[in-house]
Amino acid sequence: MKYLLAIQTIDRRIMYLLLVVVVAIPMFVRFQMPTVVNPEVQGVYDTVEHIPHGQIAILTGDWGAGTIAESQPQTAALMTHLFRRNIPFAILPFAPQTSTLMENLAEKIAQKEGKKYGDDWVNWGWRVVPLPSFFKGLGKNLPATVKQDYKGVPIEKLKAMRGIKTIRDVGFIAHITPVGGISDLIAFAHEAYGVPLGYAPTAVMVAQGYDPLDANQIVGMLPGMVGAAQYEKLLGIPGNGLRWSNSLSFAELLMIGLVVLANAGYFLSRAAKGASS
Amino acid sequence: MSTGLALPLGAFFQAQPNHKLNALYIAGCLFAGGLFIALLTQTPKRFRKPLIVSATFIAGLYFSLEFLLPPKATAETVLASHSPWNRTMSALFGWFLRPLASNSRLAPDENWLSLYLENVNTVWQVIGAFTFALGLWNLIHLHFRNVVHVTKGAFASSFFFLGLAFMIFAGYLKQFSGIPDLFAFATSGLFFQLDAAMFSLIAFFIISAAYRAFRIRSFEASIMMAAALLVMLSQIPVGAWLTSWLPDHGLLSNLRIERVGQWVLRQPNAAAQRGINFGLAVGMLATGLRIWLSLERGSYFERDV
Amino acid sequence: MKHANLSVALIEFILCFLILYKIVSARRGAELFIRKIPGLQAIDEAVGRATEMGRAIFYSPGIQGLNIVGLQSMSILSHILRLAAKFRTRVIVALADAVLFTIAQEVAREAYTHEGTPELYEPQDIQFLSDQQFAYASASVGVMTRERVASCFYFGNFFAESLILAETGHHVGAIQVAGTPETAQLPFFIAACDYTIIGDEYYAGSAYLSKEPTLLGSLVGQDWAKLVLIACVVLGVISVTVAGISGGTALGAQLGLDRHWPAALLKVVEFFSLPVGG
Amino acid sequence: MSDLLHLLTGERAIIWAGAICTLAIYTFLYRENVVYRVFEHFYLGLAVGYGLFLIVSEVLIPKWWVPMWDQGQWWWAFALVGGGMFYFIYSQKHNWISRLAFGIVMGLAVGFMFQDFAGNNFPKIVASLKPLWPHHSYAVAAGTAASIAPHTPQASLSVSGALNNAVFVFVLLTVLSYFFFSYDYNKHKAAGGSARIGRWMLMFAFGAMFGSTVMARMSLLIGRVWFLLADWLRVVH
Repeated sequence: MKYLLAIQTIDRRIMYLLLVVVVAIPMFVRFQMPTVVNPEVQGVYDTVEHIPHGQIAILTGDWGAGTIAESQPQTAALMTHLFRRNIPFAILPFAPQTSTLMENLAEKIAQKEGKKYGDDWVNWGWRVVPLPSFFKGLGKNLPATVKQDYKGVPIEKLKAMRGIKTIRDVGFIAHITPVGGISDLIAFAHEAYGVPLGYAPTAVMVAQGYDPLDANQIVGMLPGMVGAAQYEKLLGIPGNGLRWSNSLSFAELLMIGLVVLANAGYFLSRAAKGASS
Repeated sequence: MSTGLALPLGAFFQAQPNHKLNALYIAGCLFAGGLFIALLTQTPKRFRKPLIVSATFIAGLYFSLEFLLPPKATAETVLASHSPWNRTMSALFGWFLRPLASNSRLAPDENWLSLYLENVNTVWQVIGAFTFALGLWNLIHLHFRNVVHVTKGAFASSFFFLGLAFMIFAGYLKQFSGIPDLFAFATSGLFFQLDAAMFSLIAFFIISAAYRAFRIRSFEASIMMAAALLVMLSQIPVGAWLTSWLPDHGLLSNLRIERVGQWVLRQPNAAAQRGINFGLAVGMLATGLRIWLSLERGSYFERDV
Repeated sequence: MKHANLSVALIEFILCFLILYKIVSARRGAELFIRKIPGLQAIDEAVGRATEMGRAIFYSPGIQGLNIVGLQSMSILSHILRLAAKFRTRVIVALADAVLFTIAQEVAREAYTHEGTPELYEPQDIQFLSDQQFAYASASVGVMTRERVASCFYFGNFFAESLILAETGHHVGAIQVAGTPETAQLPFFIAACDYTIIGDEYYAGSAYLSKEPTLLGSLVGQDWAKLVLIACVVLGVISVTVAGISGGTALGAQLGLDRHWPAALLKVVEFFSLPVGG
Repeated sequence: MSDLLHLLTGERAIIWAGAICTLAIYTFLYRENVVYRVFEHFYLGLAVGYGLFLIVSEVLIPKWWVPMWDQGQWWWAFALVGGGMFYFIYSQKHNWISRLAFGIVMGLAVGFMFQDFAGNNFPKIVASLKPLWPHHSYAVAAGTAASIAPHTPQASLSVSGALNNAVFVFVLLTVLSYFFFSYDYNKHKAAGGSARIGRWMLMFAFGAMFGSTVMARMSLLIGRVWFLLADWLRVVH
């Protein structure tokens, strides 16, 4: 009876300690679990695979240090794919720290893939703009709306942006975010100009993402870290996404285990009570 | 606005390149603004409420009308079409549609009001920025009192000032002296790190919350628990491994846990969320409508002014 | 969607008309029934418990600024403050927006004056913390633990910080009531709080608590508006189903339905999906 | 001097500071304590300073000061008057002037609702119009199909697709029925039953949302643990 009570009332600090331990283990020990690719990840991959040459992609985002474990592998996977397809892309950060994080990441991947700033990607820099008017501007005259990149270079001077006149020359927009905000892009980019949208939310926003996915307002989605891991699998480059998803599995198993334990205790103690009375 | 009025106004609102003259103009603005506020303070009591009501209504009208009025393209289509419906429309609203369709300054998806979207947004942002000091003052006041009166929280409160001063100093260096290092340290080394640490606390809390809440105590709690465990299992490779003995194709493949989890998220979950959101949208519409038309009730809205 | 088309304008007009019509008829004294909403009933219990324990109440209107959700939160806050003023119980309000903060101060001053206890109003208890999400959460949980609050209320726009607040509230042993239009946060409030208000029960809050005819009328109008939405969905589902059967089956062809029926029924679907700005 | 600044703000310093901050916040998991309290207040100060910095550097300077002073658009001075109106909240006598300012802000905020309502809900209404009976693909009369959004009823519908649609519509309608407030469910048993099922469906959805969020929250912790082990302690690579 005492044990049954104990497993129903484990001190939260013990659970917290266990959690840190199970998350850390896969970081020390490398191994690979099987990964199945979901259709929504495939949807994004296929869209990127078919962006016509002569168009650019835009990677928007508002992620920060807090969600680095999810947003960074997602961004990295998309950037790698665009680099490999030779589709130039523009970084359009919606938060100041996102600008730095995405820029550093692009630099790092570019080194590996042999790409150059200005030719293969540009960073439009963080701007506080009301989305509706900004996208309206992109629809009218893209260079005049964006004006310059984050270093202050006029974007007409950047090779990657040559020939890009309006948002109609944008073949794909991916939004990498921990806070959602896809509905704005749906309204102002997809509904207004028909630009295909990919959505890379952190796992928390995933459930809400199925609504626009179901309504075909987005072409696909990379659900959190696991989405990044699946994308890495499609690209054939095992990265942090695949590695960290092992830690994730362990943490979730711990959680499932604890819930099951608590319920077993609850169930058994109730049965015991029933028997004694 | 007719062109007769727009021209002189446009001429008046010209940028003033001369700094001295500009300063004079600005002083004039501030004087006029002061006069305006002085005038407001003299407004008799019985006019105040109607003034607030109409200001709220007019402010709400801008975005509403910008959305509800047709854009140029629609006006063109209606005028050009010969269907009975569109002919009736042109006959009734021709006075409105014709100038809209012939205005060359407008893009196809704009009406007159769309031209000012950006300006209105900026003005809103700037005025909002001025209100920040309201909250800042409260914080400084509170912690200053703690420190000066050496209350129980004095020690901790002094760290508030340390953080504030550090960030302002670092920001000042970056903005006005062009030295970004300290600011980079204050943000990437401290602020964003604290943010990330605080954010990640949720991982711990989600475990303790689930451990406590997911018990088969009631039917509702059991449904919730079942759905949560199912979705969690479906998202990790171990879950996929559990049902990997099921075939990849065919009817039985639908029972593979990753597919069941997918299905739960995409069908019942999406439908339930859509249901909630329809209700919320209507609630928002009703509350917004009440505020717009000053029908809202409750202490703040009913107070005498 | 950048501009309304005719069907959007029409539907929005109908919904607004229904709401306003019900408000007007309620103001003229129509009798209205509102069912019980358990979470909202729990508010009184939670205030009562703080009074019994002689500890403070914590109220958070979430981290967004002055918008429709925030104003609704202020209405609920006003109710709680009045109750608390009656029992002479302290309420700490933590805000994340400067403008909403000033409104909350107004609401508090007003509530205490209304209950005839203006001397109980402590401006320091209406606190602006930070407009940065997690700094706000960190400061809030600090206040909650140090004051050992007996009851917590969360009404407003919450995001990831919801669970940080609610779990901490649970650990300090507070009774907690929450409500938010942010659907994604509801599961956490349900798991960690004692009572959670779901979906547009949030917007029903002020009407339910105040029993003010205008608000009750609006609530009934909202029900009618939802009925219109349901009717749209049902009508549409029937249309596309019949269209599918008659257009895509042999039976449909045999009955000669494939030409005219689908086209006519698809008009219903088309009604909702006219091209943008068209 | 600049060397010292560089050392103090270099990458290693940032990592050390980050690690200390992280561990300080984590002490809260054990209990509220003086370390947490100190960092909480420090954090609050940083956050407020950061907010102030953003407002000055991203709004006031580029959007107000530069146009007004450098570009000579003197009329931006009126914004100061507009902003100043909010501060009348502290005036006993002329408090109502702040109400006027709040009224305008509220008006602007609610003005968005029509666009918000339509933009968010109309595509979802269309997406909810799902056929419930399986059928083959078929053509529709010219002029109708083109404008119909993605859910073209012309595509064929399988038995499982029809079942899915039925589940979807059933859940949607029962959930909506739960949110009727002016209806006495005790008197109308059928409606009451539908509302009860709606509530179960809600709980099921909430469970699913909870489950799918776990992944996100664990990811945050993984990010932090990785930071501590790889960047700070350098024990993993």
